Amino acid sequence: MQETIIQLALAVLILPLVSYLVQIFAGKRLPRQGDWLATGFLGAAFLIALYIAIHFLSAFDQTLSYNLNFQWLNLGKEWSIQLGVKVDNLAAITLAMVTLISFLVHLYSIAYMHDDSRYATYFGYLGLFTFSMLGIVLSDNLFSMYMFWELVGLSSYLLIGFWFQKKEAAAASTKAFVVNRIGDIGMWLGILILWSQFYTVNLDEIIAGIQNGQFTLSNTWLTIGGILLFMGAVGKSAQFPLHVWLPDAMEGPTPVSALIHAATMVAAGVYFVARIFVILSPDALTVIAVIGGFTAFMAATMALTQNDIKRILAYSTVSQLGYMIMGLGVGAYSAAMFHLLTHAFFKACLFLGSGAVIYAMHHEQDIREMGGLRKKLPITFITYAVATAALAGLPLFSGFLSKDAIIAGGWGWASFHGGGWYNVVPALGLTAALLTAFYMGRQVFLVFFGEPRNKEKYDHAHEVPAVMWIPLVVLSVLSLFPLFSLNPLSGDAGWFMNLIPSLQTVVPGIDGAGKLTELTELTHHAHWSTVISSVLMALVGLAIAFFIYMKNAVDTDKLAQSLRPLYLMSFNKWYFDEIYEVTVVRGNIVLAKVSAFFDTFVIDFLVNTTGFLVGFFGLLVRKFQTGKVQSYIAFALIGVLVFFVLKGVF
Amino acid sequence: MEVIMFWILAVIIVASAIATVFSKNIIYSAFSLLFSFLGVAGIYAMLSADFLAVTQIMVYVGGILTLLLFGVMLTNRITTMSLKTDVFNFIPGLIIAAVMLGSLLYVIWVTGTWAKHSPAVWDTTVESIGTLTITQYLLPFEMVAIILLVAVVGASYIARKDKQNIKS
Amino acid sequence: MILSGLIFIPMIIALLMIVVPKEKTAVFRWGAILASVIQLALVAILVQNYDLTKAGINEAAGYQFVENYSWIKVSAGSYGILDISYTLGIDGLSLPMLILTAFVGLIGVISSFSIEKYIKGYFISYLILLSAMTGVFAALDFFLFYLFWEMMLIPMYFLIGIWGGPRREYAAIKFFLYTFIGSLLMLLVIIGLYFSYVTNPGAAPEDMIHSFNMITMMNQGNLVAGSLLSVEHWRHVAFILMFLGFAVKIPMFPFHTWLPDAHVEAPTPISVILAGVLLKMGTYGLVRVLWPIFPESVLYFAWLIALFGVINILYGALTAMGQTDLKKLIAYSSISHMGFVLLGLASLTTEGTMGAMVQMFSHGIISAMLFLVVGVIYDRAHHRDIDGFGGLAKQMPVYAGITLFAFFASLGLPGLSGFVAEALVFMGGFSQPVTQNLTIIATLGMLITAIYYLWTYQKVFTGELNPKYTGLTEINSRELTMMTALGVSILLVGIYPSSLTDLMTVSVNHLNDLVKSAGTVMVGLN
Amino acid sequence: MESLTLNHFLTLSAILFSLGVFGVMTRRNAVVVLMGIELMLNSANINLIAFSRFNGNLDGQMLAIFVIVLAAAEAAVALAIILNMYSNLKTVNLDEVDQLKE
Repeated sequence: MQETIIQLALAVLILPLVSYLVQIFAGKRLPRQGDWLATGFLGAAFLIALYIAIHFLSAFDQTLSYNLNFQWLNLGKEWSIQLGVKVDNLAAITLAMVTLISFLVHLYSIAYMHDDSRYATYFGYLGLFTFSMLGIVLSDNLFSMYMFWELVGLSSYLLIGFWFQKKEAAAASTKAFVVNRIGDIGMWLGILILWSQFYTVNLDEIIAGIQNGQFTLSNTWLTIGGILLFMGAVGKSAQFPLHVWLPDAMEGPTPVSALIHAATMVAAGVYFVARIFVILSPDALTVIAVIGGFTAFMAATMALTQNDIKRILAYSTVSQLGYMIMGLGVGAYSAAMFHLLTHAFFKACLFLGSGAVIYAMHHEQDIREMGGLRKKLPITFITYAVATAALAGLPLFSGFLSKDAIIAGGWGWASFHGGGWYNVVPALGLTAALLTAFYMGRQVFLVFFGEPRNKEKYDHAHEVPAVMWIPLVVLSVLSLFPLFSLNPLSGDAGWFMNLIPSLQTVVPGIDGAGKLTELTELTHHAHWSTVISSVLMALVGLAIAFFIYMKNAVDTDKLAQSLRPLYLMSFNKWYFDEIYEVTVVRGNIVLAKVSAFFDTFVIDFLVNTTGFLVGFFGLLVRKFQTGKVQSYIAFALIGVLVFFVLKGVF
Repeated sequence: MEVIMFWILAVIIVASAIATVFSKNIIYSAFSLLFSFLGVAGIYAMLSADFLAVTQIMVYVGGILTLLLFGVMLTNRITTMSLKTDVFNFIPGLIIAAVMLGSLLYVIWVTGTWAKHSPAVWDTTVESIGTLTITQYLLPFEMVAIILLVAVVGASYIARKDKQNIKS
Repeated sequence: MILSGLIFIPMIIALLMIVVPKEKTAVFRWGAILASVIQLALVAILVQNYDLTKAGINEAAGYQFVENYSWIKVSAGSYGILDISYTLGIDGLSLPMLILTAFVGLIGVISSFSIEKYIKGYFISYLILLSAMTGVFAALDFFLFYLFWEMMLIPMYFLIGIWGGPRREYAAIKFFLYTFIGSLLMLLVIIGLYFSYVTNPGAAPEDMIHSFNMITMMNQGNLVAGSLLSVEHWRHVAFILMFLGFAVKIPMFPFHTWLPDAHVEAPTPISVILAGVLLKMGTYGLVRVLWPIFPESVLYFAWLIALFGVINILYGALTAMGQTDLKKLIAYSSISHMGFVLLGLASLTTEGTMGAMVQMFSHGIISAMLFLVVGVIYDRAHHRDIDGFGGLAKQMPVYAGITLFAFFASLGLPGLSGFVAEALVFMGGFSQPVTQNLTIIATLGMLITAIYYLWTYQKVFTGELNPKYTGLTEINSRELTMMTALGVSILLVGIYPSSLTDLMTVSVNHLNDLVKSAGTVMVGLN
Repeated sequence: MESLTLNHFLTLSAILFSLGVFGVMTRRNAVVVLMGIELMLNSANINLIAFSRFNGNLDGQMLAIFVIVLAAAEAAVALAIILNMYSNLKTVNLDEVDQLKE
């Protein structure tokens, strides 16, 4: 069975790559530019992945995992670089999730991208992206994970900059890659720390090594290593302070946003942290929790005032990723993974839904220009509403189950550490839940309810074709609670939480099992209060949105005016772009200019001065060359005499 | 006798050399040089180098000096231009020559014992030189012969009147 | 005889070309192709028959395809016997360089088809250059090594000085003088080594055979007692001098300014050769000669070498970012990338050294590709100002894709050869306490490199198409062939690095062991 | 009066040489410069022959012969050069001739 599963997993991995190669080299010559081929490949990949997932689900064994290793590079030493794949429960489920969403996005793109001049290339890039993402999911080692990690960066670069004629798109793609690379450098350094200790990149071996106390450096180094590795996730999952690229990435085609910037690529960071979860020291976890909680809150505040339908979703994504990261930081491992899965479905649904709205409105993205669309786009509206409910964390939807578990885990973690300022983290999460409900409510009310604000565009709007709404329906169905847990108020009993249990740390000096038990106990304890408070928050948020945007109880302009500093802060995204522009970007340019200047006017000046001095000396010496025979004789004789004298002296 | 002979010759040589160097008239220089050469030939004879003494007279006096005189005649238009020529760079020349002399004399006197052998006395050296020329010194001899040939050809080539110059 | 053939076939063909009248341009072009193809075929034979288990480095028996003829052997009285031999041989360090030379050489010839001026002289110079480069990589006798080293300078001087851009004379002279001073420093040390090492230590001074053989010098038992280089601090001095000699070629900060000028002025194929092969000679010299001969100095100066490596990486990258000329930018990126070689070699670990070797090869093919890329646009637009383009991806999509590939290869994208090299260098550097902190700083280079390449791409290829360039033609099939060949090799090394590293593994390990063991033994020497 | 030693000859030769040097250095006319050179050659020959005698073999004399021969050749070539110079530059004054410059 092992071999079959591994081979199937490899097939899932390779199919998108084949799709990429075919599309890039032959796509234009195929009928319909090969969209059916790419979609078919992904459909096949999804079916295989589904088979693998069913295999794991039917086995229902928490420890079931299949491995395949091969030697990639042998330098004739006792160690070698071994790459390989590992399929376990988490990988199998993620595999199915990624291929499903990728397949749906392919399907959706057939209509959405239909008029694009680089239609074939687009599908190729989607294939490359899916390949890289699956590579991360399947890797059993840090090295190939890093390789695919960067490839994901490349494919997102290509896809964000797909409409390269737009200056903003090109700039956004560069920004995305560069910001990601900052994180990648941290991750790479983290890998180097582990490598220099264990001379292996295999995760299981590293974990075993740390468990056996073979990590010879102090635990501080383990913390540093953990934080460095986490930096990779900060970049890819758009956490504070490297979140700035994600909203800009919305310049890419909308289906791409759904695939990359909502469901999969950004989840890679979370997935990666989950993979290294057990070697993270408590201090590293605290850092992770704080960054996650802060990001969840910060991004939610940014989303409040945006007017671009996709940007709201983008900030919402950052916020939700913050939840997941926070969940991992507080030790709610399975809750975080659960949220990764549920979020992928409902956020993909939201993005594709927004794409449908944009498509129907002829590329209008400003929500102030919309309104009343529920009549024109009924299917889109229903699916969008379902996904919004899931995102806002209303009971009966999937998002509630996972978000609730994370916040409960946060309270449990805080009381495990003795309360105090630790409570801030789950409190931030809870506040973010309120804000989430508000901004999603605002968006839905402005887009789908009320009177159309732009009559002309409204009149031309019509329901999207089937290839576009089918994915929406599928994804919205996947946002309903029964698929994950029969108890609509708790995911604890659901299959996911049982199949992927929380893990205990292997960091030396900590009683992993004891800590886990205590955390679980405390989390369980916090469960009901969390359920009540978070439902309350969601309802309050929606209610405020309802009163402001449906009943017009408050004049929004006046409200913005009275809270101007706060409004501006939110609207300008906390001025992060400006701050980075002034410090990092300008600093970089200045540094570059300075070194270019230094090179030309200092180093090369010295070089040329040396040359000039030699030439000048030559000019001086040339004076001796009078052309007169007798002076030459004189010089020769003087030379002889000097020799004489020297010989006499010494 | 020998010593007196040496002094006489030395005085002749040095005096005529001084005359050669300092004389303003080229013709005087040339004739002083003649005496200088003859004196040197005398010194050769004293050093029992009879063959060389004869060669000195024949080559220098008969050949080189004549050549020099030709040079003087050919390069100075007697009718238009005085044969007088003056001295320049007097002070530097004097300094260099004086320092040179000083160093040479210093080296000679400091070293003292140059001689490895009591003065050899040969009746005649012609035979031995002849033998050496075609045995031990054959190769240099041949080379000198070639150099002479080259010099003859080269000199006549250099000194020939350029046709274009004549035209213009 | 294969190595001799490899070296002299281009030269023989060049000599034959002299008698061909200069109007027959096809003869020169296809003759050069012929020479290059023969070279490549001979290299293929070498690879085919290469024994992977032999190390070489300091063991004469470990070298393969050895040719050894006594060339000049003169007794110099009390100075012993002067022994110069014609010794060729290869090991794991030189084989990849020969592959690189033959491969990039062929690419250069194909690229040279666009040369229109004095075709006869151009190809003759080019082939002589090819011979000299091959000779450097195959020579085992220091005299011969130096001979080829200098022989390379002259055709290069003419190739830049005659076929170059507007400031070609300045660039050519700068290149010549710079590298010439470098080689003089090297010559100085070679002579010192010659006097200090003999093949029969212990013999009477007049019977001592002073050999120029490198392998003799790698064996510290061959030191003449009391000679200059048996004194430790003189050995350090000699090491520094020779290092500087090679550093000019690498080029190492602050001796790098000849490179941008030379690159900017040189015609495209010569840039390709310059970046692809010539720069590797500096670092090849380090591993071939300096590391095995002065192991203790290497250990002593390791941190300094690593420091300069890191300065190269960061300074080169930052300066590249500040450029507006596309070719200059790539020249500075070369400086940056050669820094990785220094860092890797300074780490003295298997990973680091292997990374450096892979980087040498990989930078050879990547920079060749980058310069070809620049050549393509320069041929069409006749300028290289980064800010003067815009939106070219629309006009030339295939070219844009190839450029992006080359850029990503150069910024170290996994799956391409640059990544393998950088990763290994970082792994090696990080695992050594001496170079650890420097390696951490060096990782910033990865970021800066990404920034300048992507900015450049953004400025040149994205946005609205500059209306000036609506008439540009897409990359032609000749250019595409070269790019494809290079691209495939970049991918091959990137995905399956063993194809390259297996050739070197034994030698690299042996080199490291030698430096470490000999170096620690030698430290006690006074 | 003491007998003649080698030093006598060497001193004579040194004086002659210095005079030759002086002549070469200071005279303006090329022909006279040539005469100075001849003086120097003669002084060298005196040395050679004197050494030859006080060394007891004929090597010095042989060398002197070659010097004389070469001096003849030299004089011939030098005069040819002077003639050429005269015909091209219309002067034999060396201070007016600086064609060697560059």
